[in-house]
Amino acid sequence: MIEKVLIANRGEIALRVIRTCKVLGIKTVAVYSDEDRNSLHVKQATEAYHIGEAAPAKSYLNQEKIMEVMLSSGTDAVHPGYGFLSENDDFARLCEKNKINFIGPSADSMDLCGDKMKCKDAMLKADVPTVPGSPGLVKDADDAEKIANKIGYPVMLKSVYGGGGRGIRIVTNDKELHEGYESVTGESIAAVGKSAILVEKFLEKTRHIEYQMARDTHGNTVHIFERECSIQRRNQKLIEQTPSPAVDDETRARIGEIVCRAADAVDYTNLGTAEFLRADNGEFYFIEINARLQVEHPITELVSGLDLVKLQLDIANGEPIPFKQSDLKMNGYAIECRINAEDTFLDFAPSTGPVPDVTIPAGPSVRCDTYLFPGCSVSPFYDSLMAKLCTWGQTFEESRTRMLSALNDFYIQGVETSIPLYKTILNSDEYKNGELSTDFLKRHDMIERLTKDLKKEKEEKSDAALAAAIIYSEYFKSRIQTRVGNNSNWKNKLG
Amino acid sequence: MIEKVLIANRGEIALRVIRTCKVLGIKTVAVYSDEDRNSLHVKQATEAYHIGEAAPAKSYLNQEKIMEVMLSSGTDAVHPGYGFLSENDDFARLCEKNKINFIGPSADSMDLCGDKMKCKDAMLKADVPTVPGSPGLVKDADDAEKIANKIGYPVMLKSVYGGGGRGIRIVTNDKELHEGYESVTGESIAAVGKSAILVEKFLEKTRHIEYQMARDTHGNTVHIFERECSIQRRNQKLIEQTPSPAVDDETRARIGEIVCRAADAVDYTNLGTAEFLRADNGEFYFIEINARLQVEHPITELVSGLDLVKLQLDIANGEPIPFKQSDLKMNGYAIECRINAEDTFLDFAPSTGPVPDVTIPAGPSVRCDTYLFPGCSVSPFYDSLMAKLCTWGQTFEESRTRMLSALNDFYIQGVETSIPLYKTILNSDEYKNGELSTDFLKRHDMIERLTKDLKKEKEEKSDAALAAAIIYSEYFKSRIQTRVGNNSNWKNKLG
Amino acid sequence: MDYKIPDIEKSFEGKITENLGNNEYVIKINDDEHKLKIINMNSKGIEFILDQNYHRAKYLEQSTNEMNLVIDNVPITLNTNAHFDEIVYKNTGGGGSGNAQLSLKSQIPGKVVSIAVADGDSVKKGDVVCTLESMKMQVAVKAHKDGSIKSIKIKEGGTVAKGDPVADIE
Amino acid sequence: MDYKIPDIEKSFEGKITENLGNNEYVIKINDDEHKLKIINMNSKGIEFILDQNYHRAKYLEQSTNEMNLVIDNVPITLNTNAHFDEIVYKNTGGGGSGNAQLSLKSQIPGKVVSIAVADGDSVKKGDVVCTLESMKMQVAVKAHKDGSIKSIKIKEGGTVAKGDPVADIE
Repeated sequence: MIEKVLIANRGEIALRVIRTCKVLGIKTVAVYSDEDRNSLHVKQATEAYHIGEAAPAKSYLNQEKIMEVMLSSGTDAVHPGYGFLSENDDFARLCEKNKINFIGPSADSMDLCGDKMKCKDAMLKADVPTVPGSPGLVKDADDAEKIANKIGYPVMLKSVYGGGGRGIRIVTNDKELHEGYESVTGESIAAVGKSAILVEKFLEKTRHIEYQMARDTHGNTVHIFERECSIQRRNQKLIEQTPSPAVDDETRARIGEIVCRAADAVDYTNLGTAEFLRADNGEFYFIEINARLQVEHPITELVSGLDLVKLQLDIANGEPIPFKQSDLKMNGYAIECRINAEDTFLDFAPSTGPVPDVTIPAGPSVRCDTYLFPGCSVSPFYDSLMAKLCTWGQTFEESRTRMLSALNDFYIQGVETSIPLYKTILNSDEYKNGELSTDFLKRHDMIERLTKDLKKEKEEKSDAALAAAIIYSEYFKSRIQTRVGNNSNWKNKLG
Repeated sequence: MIEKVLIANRGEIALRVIRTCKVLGIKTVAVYSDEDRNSLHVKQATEAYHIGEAAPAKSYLNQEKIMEVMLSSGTDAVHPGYGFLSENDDFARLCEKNKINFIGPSADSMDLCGDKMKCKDAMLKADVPTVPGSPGLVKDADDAEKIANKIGYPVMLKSVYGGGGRGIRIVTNDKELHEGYESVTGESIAAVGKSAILVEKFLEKTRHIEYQMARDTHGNTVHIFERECSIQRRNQKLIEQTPSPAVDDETRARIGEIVCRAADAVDYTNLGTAEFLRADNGEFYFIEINARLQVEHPITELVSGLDLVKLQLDIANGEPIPFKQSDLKMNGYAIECRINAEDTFLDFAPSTGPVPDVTIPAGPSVRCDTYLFPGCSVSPFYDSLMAKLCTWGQTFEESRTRMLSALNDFYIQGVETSIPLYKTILNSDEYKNGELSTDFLKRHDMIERLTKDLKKEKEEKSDAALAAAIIYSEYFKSRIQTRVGNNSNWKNKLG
Repeated sequence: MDYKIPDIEKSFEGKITENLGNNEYVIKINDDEHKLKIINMNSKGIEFILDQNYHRAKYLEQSTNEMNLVIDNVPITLNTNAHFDEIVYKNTGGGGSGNAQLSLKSQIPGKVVSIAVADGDSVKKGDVVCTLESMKMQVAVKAHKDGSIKSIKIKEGGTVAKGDPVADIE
Repeated sequence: MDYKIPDIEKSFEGKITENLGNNEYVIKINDDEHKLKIINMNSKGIEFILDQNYHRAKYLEQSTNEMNLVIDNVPITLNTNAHFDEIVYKNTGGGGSGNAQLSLKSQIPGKVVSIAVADGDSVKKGDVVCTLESMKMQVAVKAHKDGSIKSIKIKEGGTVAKGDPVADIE
């Protein structure tokens, strides 16, 4: 039985894990970098150990140092959170070697999930649909053409050495394919000195839909419904919701079965997420397994009633999953907004610095996982996720209006946030009607709409702002005449 | 359709109503006394009007003033909350006269619920079991003896002019009855100059179990499960939970049907609560209908997924209840702790004053309805309920451990609170095992156990307290030697 | 006093016209009178009821001709007094020749990953001048106008704060 | 230093035995040594890690022989033999019989938060003359003797160094 867990992470996810451990009476060990000395996870854990400098490589990615803390503190398990070491099979292997219970899949399974080619292979064997394309690298342009004609245009030519949109060309016929092949090859060789090309069907207006799944060491597998995460910027999720408006009961069950097969195919243990692209025609294509607890897990908790961190601990303890697929009932609707420190108008550039004041929304069916507190700061060394604001509702409309109300209540001083953008999105008819796609922001001109909304908001507040400004000026005038400068005295003077 | 609601209340319940209205896009009007100028409900409502002095009679009970605000502000409905005017049929009638939609039952139904004798009559006709006893006043001691023998000893002799334990005698045989009759009559005459005596069966080790019910203007009635509120002090509820450990599915449905009959019997509309005593032998006896939203409604919301304030608004709008009895499923377990400003060791005497600092618990499945904020104060003019801390769990144990964790996180500076007592109760085996009764505190020596727990807690913290004290002393010493006076510099000097 | 809210291109005239006592005032904004009641106030902010509506304002940095405040969580900048021309002028260029600011300033804090230009290079508006790393992301800082690089103010591996000059472009 | 926690009828002896630098100390409580690391501190409270366990203490009212604090939300009263206030008081010229000194001098550096007296006010020994802020803590400077304020040497918002005169008292 796990009695003491080290959390090899920081921020809201460290706090999330600590919270469940507290409720279960399990001791927690926090680790922290120089930058995080004053962070909440240090304060809420049972014990806290300093592990190095701010840069992740010197602290949260420092496997040896973290292992040292685990061994010296008598820790029997490690929760990796997400990011950092969470999908590092070397670390999982190091834990296995040192008899530390790694709360996640085995190193081998993690390795398999992380290798896209091997994973795709395993999925094909397990009859899990993946995006149609070349089974591996194509030999030459003619080979590519053959495949393109088999799967149908448009197709994507992808250099395996590309990334972030580089080394990718979308082509719609044989002629374009041959031209594109040349240029992708050229780009790739220019950039990294070699070329290796894949062909994949190009899907338009896709939705990102993923399934939470769990598999225990006894081979029991369940899925815990889908999450739709189509609202993204630069391939990063912004808003997630469950259920997906594009998934009905039949689809949920049908894809859910595929998810369980996928988990079995890689001998997965613990909680993971199977990600799919859903084409506009309703087809689902497996993309990858995220071999960890996902950022957006709270919305699954809200509709399932499960504590997913507790489920992770149970599975890590070797217990069978304490329910069957048929026991799970989806209850209501949940939405998550990732509250990022970023400037929407500067192409989502990070915004960092001290946060002197913060108001965290609360209330019935509102959940906010965050590391923020008044006087904290947002570090440039780590990612921009400051808070995960989640709301639940008996209907989608209820969860949506609750989210809007909570977003209005959320105040973070000192950094730019994605909150205004989310208000614009949640108020849009397209969002209300569930017309989601991964290019939602661009497709529906959300940034332009945001600009208008902000202007309108300012207009609405202008009288109040002016009133505040007038009083401020008077205050300063009166202060000069006032001897004792405290608030009530001033008011008496002004009154 | 209701578009603007005045909330004729203050504190957490005013905030609760405002929150739902916000989510639904309904405008809210707050009223406030001198004492509440700085209170949160003033800040969160769409509009706020000052209605008078701190004393309730001069403000929150001032029907004329509140009506004046409603008429001048264009309010179309009033939510009375609980307490104050919520069960005042004169006020309900005044609203009816002025065509203000009173969110609650009709004045006539409220009147009937409030008159214990008439209500009991109506219940007997509707075959709702009430505590066995005389149908009305007894003529004399012999009449009382006849009834006592019919319903069986022990019985209670109750002066209708008594209250709070006065004018009550428990007797176990005919001889005691005759003696008791004399003394109760004497006491009553001595106190109020007249005597009128009822006989009622005396029930030992009773539980207080109540049912949330709702009835619309079309005559549809549902119950929304029970709440057990047995943990009380001086007949006031401290901790509530749902489901009750003493209610199984069969009982829930059986008593639920009785509850619907009771609501029909008094032509009830809107939300109300039917209160029962449950005898140790499992029998349920109706006591009364609380004709308002109850303090403890959040735990019903947590297990039903309903927004009860929204349901109140729907019913007030004349809409039929949007679900059937069979649609309601009880999901999980919920507990509420009423966080009162009171000194457990001074017989729960109120504790008031400024609250310079407060930390409100939050997190998955934790809900805290409160008017507290750092810098607020607890007024001696109003009741001692500062916050309602609720937790939900898939199992009772999960809700209980979450509550303990949340209680540990709750910090309120400046006033005494019931938090430590709740920790002792929730940690007790009796509570864990569901051995509840209205005399729980006394029966299980909870105050004595609390004393021990507090001592233990102090012992555990003594090293840390001492360390803090030592540093504090050093801080003062070093100050004298240090020239530049900011914190980090000091630390460097001390370092 | 005259005010302007730049983003909404609107001018306001506002003043206290009457002191009703008990922290209540009548203020006039353009042609409309409003009743204002102060609930709390200190140098950092004010809570007040304006025509029965509660508002909370936080005062952020102030200068002689600009006020920054957050009202009901909405940040608002007010230009005050008769210095509008100067402000507009500063915001679009600063010193010198009307339409172009000399210094390219970083809008974000970060570590300098790479510098894409050298002294004397000619650049066009939108060309990448350097790349910063912040929160694991690489962000390009782009030239704000056509011109040639006169002086580079940063070096690779160094850090810049928000608002720091990156290079002068002439 | 000796301490007693009344409710648990236990005596403690505690002191700092070693300064490890970097805000880390070794303290000894009765016979046990503990490692202590300060995370944050000001006059209202301290956050620290004691033997790898985080604690947060808030300092409430203090008197010469009693400290009230809330540690991890648990209120604790400590009886002490420490006379910090007296130490400060002594160093400002109070305590002894040396009433001859004209100037009340500040024994600590700080920023003047408020001045409680005006020229000509009569004060008694121990009356608050001004409040200084130092290390985020507010500390009262008290009159070292009975008399009347002859001249105030400081102004609100200003700073004083150690040994600076605060006021002359005659």
